[in-house]
Amino acid sequence: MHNFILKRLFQLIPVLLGVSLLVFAIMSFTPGDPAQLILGENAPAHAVESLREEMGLNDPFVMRYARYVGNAVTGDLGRSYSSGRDVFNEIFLRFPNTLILAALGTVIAVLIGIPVGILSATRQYSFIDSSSMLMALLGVSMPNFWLGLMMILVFSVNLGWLPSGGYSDWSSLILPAITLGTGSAAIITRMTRSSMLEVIRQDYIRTARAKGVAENVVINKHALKNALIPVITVIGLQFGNLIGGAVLTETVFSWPGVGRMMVDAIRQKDTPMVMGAVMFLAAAFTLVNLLVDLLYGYVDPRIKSQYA
Amino acid sequence: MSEIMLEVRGLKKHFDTPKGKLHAVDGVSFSIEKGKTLGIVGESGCGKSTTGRVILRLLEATEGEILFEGKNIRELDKKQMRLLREEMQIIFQDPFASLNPRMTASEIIAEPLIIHKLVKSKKELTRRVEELMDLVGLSPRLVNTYPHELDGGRRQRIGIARALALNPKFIICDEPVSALDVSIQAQVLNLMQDLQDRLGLTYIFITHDLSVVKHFCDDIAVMYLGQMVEKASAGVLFSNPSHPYTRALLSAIPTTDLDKIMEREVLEGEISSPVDPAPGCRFAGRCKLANSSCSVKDIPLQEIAHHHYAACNQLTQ
Amino acid sequence: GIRDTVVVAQRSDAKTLDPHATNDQPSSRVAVQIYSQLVETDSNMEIVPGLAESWEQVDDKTLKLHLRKGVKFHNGEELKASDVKFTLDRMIASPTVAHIVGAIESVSVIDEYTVTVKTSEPFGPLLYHLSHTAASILNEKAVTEAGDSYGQNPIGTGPYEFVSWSVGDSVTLKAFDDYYGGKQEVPNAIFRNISEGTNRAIALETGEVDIAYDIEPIDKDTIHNHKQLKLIEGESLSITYFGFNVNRAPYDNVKVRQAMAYAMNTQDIIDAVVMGGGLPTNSPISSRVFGHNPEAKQYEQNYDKARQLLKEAGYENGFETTLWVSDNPVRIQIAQVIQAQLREVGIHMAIDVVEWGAFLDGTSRGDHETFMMGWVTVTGDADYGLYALFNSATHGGAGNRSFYSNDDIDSMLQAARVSSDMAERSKLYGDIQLTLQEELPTISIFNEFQNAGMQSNVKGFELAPPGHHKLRGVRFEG
Amino acid sequence: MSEQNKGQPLLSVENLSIVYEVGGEITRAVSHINLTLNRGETLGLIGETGAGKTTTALGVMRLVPNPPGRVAGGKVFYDGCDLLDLPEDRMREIRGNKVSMIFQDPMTSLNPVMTVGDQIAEVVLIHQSVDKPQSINKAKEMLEMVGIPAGRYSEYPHQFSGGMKQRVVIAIALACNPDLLIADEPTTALDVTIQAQVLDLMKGLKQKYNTAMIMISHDLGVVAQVCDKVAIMYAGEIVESGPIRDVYQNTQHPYTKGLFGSIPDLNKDVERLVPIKGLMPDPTHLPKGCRFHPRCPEATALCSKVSPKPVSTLVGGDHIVSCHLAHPQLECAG
Amino acid sequence: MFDAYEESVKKAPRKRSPWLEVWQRLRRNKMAMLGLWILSFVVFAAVFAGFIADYESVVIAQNLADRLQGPGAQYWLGTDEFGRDIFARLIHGARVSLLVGVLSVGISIVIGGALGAVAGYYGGRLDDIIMRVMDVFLAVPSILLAIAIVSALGANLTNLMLAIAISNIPTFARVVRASVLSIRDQEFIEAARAIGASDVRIIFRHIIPNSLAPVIVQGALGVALAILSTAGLSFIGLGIQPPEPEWGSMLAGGRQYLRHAWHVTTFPGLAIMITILALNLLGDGLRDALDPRLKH
Ligand SMILES: Nc1ncnc2c1ncn2[C@@H]1O[C@H](COP(=O)(O)OP(=O)(O)OP(=O)(O)O)[C@@H](O)[C@H]1O
Ligand SMILES: Nc1ncnc2c1ncn2[C@@H]1O[C@H](COP(=O)(O)OP(=O)(O)OP(=O)(O)O)[C@@H](O)[C@H]1O
Ligand SMILES: [Mg+2]
Ligand SMILES: [Mg+2]
Repeated sequence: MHNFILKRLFQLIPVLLGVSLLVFAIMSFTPGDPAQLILGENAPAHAVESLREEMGLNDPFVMRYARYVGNAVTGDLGRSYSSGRDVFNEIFLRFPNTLILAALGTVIAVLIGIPVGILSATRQYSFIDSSSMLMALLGVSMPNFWLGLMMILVFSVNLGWLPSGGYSDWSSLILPAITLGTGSAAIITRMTRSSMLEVIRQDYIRTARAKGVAENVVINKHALKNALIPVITVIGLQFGNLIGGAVLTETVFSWPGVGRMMVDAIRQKDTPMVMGAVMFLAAAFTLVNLLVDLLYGYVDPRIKSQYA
Repeated sequence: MSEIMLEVRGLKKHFDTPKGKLHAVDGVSFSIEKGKTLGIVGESGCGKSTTGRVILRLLEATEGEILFEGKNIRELDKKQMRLLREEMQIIFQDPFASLNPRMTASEIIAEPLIIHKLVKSKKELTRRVEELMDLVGLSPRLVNTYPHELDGGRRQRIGIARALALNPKFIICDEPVSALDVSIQAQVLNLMQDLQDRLGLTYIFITHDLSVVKHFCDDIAVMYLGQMVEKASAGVLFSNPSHPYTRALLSAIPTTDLDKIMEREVLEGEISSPVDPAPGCRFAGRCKLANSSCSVKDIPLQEIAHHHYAACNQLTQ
Repeated sequence: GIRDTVVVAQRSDAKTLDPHATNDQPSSRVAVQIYSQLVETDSNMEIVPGLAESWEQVDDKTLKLHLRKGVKFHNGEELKASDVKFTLDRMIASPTVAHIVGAIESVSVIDEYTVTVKTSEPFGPLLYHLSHTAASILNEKAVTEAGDSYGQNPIGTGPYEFVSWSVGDSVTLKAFDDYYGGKQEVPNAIFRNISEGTNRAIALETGEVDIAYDIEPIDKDTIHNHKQLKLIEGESLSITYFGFNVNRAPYDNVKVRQAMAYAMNTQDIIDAVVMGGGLPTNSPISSRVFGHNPEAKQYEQNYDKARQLLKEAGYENGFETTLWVSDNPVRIQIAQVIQAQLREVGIHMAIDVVEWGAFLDGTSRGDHETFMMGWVTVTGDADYGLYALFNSATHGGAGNRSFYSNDDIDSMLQAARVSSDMAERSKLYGDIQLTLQEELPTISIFNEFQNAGMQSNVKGFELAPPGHHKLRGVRFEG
Repeated sequence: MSEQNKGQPLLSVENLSIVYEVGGEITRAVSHINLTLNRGETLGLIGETGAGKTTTALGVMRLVPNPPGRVAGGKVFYDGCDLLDLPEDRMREIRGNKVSMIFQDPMTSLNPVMTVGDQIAEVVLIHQSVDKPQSINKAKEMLEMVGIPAGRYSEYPHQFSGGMKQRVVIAIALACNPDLLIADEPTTALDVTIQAQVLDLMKGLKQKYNTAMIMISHDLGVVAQVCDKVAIMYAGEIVESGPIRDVYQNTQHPYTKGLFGSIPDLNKDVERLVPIKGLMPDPTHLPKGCRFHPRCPEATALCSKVSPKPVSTLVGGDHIVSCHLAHPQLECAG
Repeated sequence: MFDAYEESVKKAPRKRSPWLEVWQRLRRNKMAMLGLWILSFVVFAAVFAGFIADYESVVIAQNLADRLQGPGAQYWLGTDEFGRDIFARLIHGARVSLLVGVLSVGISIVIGGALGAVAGYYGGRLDDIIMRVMDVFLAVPSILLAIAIVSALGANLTNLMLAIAISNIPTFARVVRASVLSIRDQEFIEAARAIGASDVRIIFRHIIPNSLAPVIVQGALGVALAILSTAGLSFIGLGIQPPEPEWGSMLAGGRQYLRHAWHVTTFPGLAIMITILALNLLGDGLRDALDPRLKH
């Protein structure tokens, strides 16, 4: 088990290196001069040039990349070009916000998706089934930011129940988390349903019924655990997507996470910031997937035995 | 005419698995005469299919020689091997899995002809496919059907026609009937018998069904955990099984003869793992006759009577 | 009861509160509450005293400033001439903002409360430059102590002192007890980051914020008509303009440029895109900027004239061209209206939305045919608005992205820059604008208004033309 | 209840019909079948793929998946009361307790995420008034009984071989000492040597507890090993049934004869097998008259029109055949 | 010499392609057909958009006097901020949106599919390398890729498509690889090798046709996601070149009018939702229709 975790963590290294190289190259070779962007369009050329020199932007690519990696290994992710802040600290401050949002979004998605999925599967072809499937489809089809704006209109403007944005207390989490979670809830619902339908057909479910096990126990004990295995993958992937895809939601709700910051940084060509954010996201994504794999082992003993 | 069609010497196939080296085939030797049928029987996982695949070089052997009409096919290169495929063919166990679901019956049968450029025109191709379908008893009406529209028996006939398309001399039949219902099974077995008579084919017939093997084969080889434990003609093997495993196997066959039922020797225990097996007789753990001498080193096949070979210490001492 | 906190929403979080480390608007809008400058501009863009009670021009290269006495920094230190020298020296050394005080050669401390600023050559707009938020006065001790983290621990002499920063979300300030202008009535101020315009309006309506900067044009009416809200609007120092690459045909022909100006209807643009939030303009600088010439030529839409000019230029059947616009939604909308207007005279203009970084890069290289941009004369002096944009020495990235060259203009710009005679300068700039409006290296589309929405109980808030509005004097009433 | 019903058979299936409806097409999986079984007796139910064997068993257990399946008629008397009429919770008390079933495929019949021991203990806990530790003890006992060391209680199914899984399934079925055990092809997936072990085990248990058993198979040999009576199914109908000796040695129905002709006999050497020609009919479009007539070498015109009634053969009262050839009088009339 | 066995089959199966059967099964699925109907309608509108409303005079011509008109008799779905008919723009926008969706997914299927097929078929080191590279691309936020491409190459239809396509490549590589892996070890592949088929033949004749089903399903969903992505990219300012009408940019561009002229975002939003709904319904239907277990 420990070996497995270590092995997986070890595999993170080439991926992170690959990601860093790719992102660094993107940031270096796409047009736009960070110095110019920092100084703004009103700045004189010599100011831009001296800033470039000071930022080391005139060095060759390989040298800059090597310098970056060299520093990064020692934990120094550099300073933001535009705000001069320590990148590690800045992301460390903001990343939890994104994580909280993604986690709560996932929790909401799971709390809605799994029960509704089970209900649909056990009442296949019923009214409940078709209406929840339709809702799920709508959930997937809805552009995220649109939903967010609509919810702000309803819950903040018209009803005045919840804040329209920012991060003050728990109540400001609700709307963005729901917005973020809706698409995932829909996907999890659909996955749970189809996985459950699959499992319900299995022989061991019939065996359980033949043993005289009550129907709700059959569903919640025998079927659910088996049905959860593919659902867990989806939850993991969704969580990953939510972390990476919170940009729009964060913008709509003025949420101080890394998503929006990253987009701004990309446009500012704030390479250290972008690198830092992407590395954090990539690592989080990979770790979540590792977690999912471990969870698998917990749910499915067949898989656990392979982790030895 | 006792010409040898195929001879296999010391054939080994080991797989690397996370748990260790899996000895799927572990030093098997035998030979088949032209026009004859060799049956290979044994329990699930004993390496029957792997033997067949290695002989056809669908898998590369780890060790050993495969002499097809005298030449070692393991030394052939890719191109020569492709040519040789016209001579040796295989029929698979699962008539559904072995046919491409997206190709029609005629496309499947025509494929080998196209690959080996055995026909010159489209017309000739059509004719040849029809011939083959007729040969295996498929109505020409079925040319455009897809495998899933057909029953197992017909699907297996397509598989047979595909194998026959290249006019092979030698066919490995890997459990060709075990997926079929009894009544269909008999139909297909009869067909294969007829084809052998008409075309002079040589078969290796792999199965775990002993009654089928007795009915169908001239010689029978019994495998256990990658090794051959006994080999004899069908008659001899069934009338005088020698290896303790063979004896147990034969007695375990459920018979419809109501009066014969009670005289059985049931084996205790189950097959052990083929992963990194210890030297010695692989059957020793389940064998009533076994003693410490059985687990010292691998026991080779020895001739215990004319053309009757067995690999057992207790028989030869 | 009475609110003890004023919450302000703007479109972005501050980056750093070290005024020498950045020059972006969101940061300056917070920094301006924390710091004071040597001189300030009032709402008419007149220079008024700040930390310097008075000043005198010693010679045409030397300015002497007398500091207010007893001014306290937020850390308790008293403002000294050494702080001023330290600040200006630090500013000159900062690549980010050095250009604002580029003219300064040296700063010397005369006594504890007197400094002199020497420029390398005569520099007329110096006072305006010193009123810039980037020229805020810092405390030497605080800066040295904080080191790299000064940007997150700013110390100024302004009406509000820094309390805390929730990165990406808000900056919290509190009224400074010892502010030289007297303690503020509202004890706390929070600057919140709400990037979507719609959401800023919503936050006003829901009462989550008291003041919201930059209300979207479409929301102006709602706020205006809302019982609890009010909207103030005023001219800014910013001009949105349509530029040509005058090196490229057909834009090397002034008739084509004039034809295009005649094809445009700027009032329509103002009405449609910013809902009246701007004024047609006859100059590349705002009427609030020192040196603006009201006499310069104002183009009115006249398709016939436009077609005529095109014909004279040999483009009777129009032509195809491409406009570069950055991904700013308002500019894209303006571009679309212009696109439709130009189509009337046979000019088929494609709009290339170019990502900002690439836009700056490409336009400084001259890859573009036409482009749209804005210019804010932050100092309020025409030098800042005209010199970089039209001087042949500043082609490309340095500001002159239309690659316009005119020796007369060059020499007039230089003369106006080095003169300290305001009347003379004004005259020179007036002439420059007359020429520019004839030559049209750029078509000034309009002078943007800036606005802010607020709760109607907010009193004492005024818009500062450079955009860095001050909360000083703001209070709640009723 | 069992006291007063001594004279009755333990299980009596009367006129049972089951259909599946998929996509508007109706499969008559089981049509009007009758079966009786006494305590301690073993019935072999033989038929080829799709004959309706599993469906019959599910019908008795009241586990026909619905939709698409549905019991279209008939009664299933167990110990004198009709199972098809019981409320669901009463039925649940019977399932796994009085009547147990072993499903076709041991590889998939066990829940992969529960330990084998828990799966046995669960059925004990449901049906017997015991606490958790007692049920665990009982489960361990059952494991030992089917020849698996009790120490493997907490292992998962994937850690077991096919034969061991099958034994676990048997242990589950027998944990509550059922009166009736339905075993659906319990050995088909196993190798001959393992099959022999499992059959021996079942035979031993049956003798020890006097359990009645229905053994479903398509293997005539396997049935011969353990059964007292057999019923041959073809396309949803029972074509021949009776004591095993009567059916095996005095075969009457052409289909049964065909089955015997299709399997190579170890004791006889035949040059060619004599297979039944043709295929199983399409279950959604069964032929009229006798369902076997298109494949029957002895079919007459009558066979394609009228479906035969089951009748006793001349040999013995329990040997019943559904074939016009066994009704010479009707042939004349037709 | 076929024997009596053959006579027992009465019906002779006609020549039917398996795709035809998929279609027949699909036709029985009401929801899938509803999806298909909606899609056909959208495609129809897109194809004949030019006949319904003229591009030059209606779709892009501005009419500032009529800006932000609500829905009514003259403008069925109202007008946008430039007084352009939203209905006409939606219909023309369908072209762009569908094109972006279909082409970007097409590109990612071809590239991702090829990579996935090679990785799955050959396995080993090649598989490792390809999939690690895919992991890298998967870990890089798609927004970054999109911004990079757009800033390097400019914001237009082609580049938008390219951006979406590139970020989808890993997904399709994974889907195809998984599918190839499940097919690679099937007996019919071995059978093909036994009759001497080359790798190329095996890949193109046997593996690809059989691994198409999950790709088609993923493709239908991919088109839906691509349309959503364009909306997302428009939201952060990376839409397509104006005045080209495109649903995503119409939706994102109109968001500031949400409270004053609801129709400006609502109709593009509905168009996107309905189309995506239809694609999802169709995708679900296809998944069922293509499921081999339902073959019989
Ligand atoms: N590709 C492979 N990789 C690893 N192990 C394999 C592979 N193919 C076969 N084996 C193992 O080799 C052994 C022999 O397998 P093989 O398929 O030859 O058995 P068999 O006698 O044909 O069994 P069956 O009757 O079940 O078909 C088994 O233990 C099997 O698990
Ligand atoms: N769930 C189901 N839905 C639809 N049809 C079914 C279902 N289960 C069985 N059938 C059909 O009912 C008929 C009888 O099936 P059943 O499973 O009882 O046969 P069987 O005799 O047990 O066959 P086997 O030997 O293959 O187990 C078959 O035609 C089958 O296709
Ligand atoms: Mg095999
Ligand atoms: Mg069955």
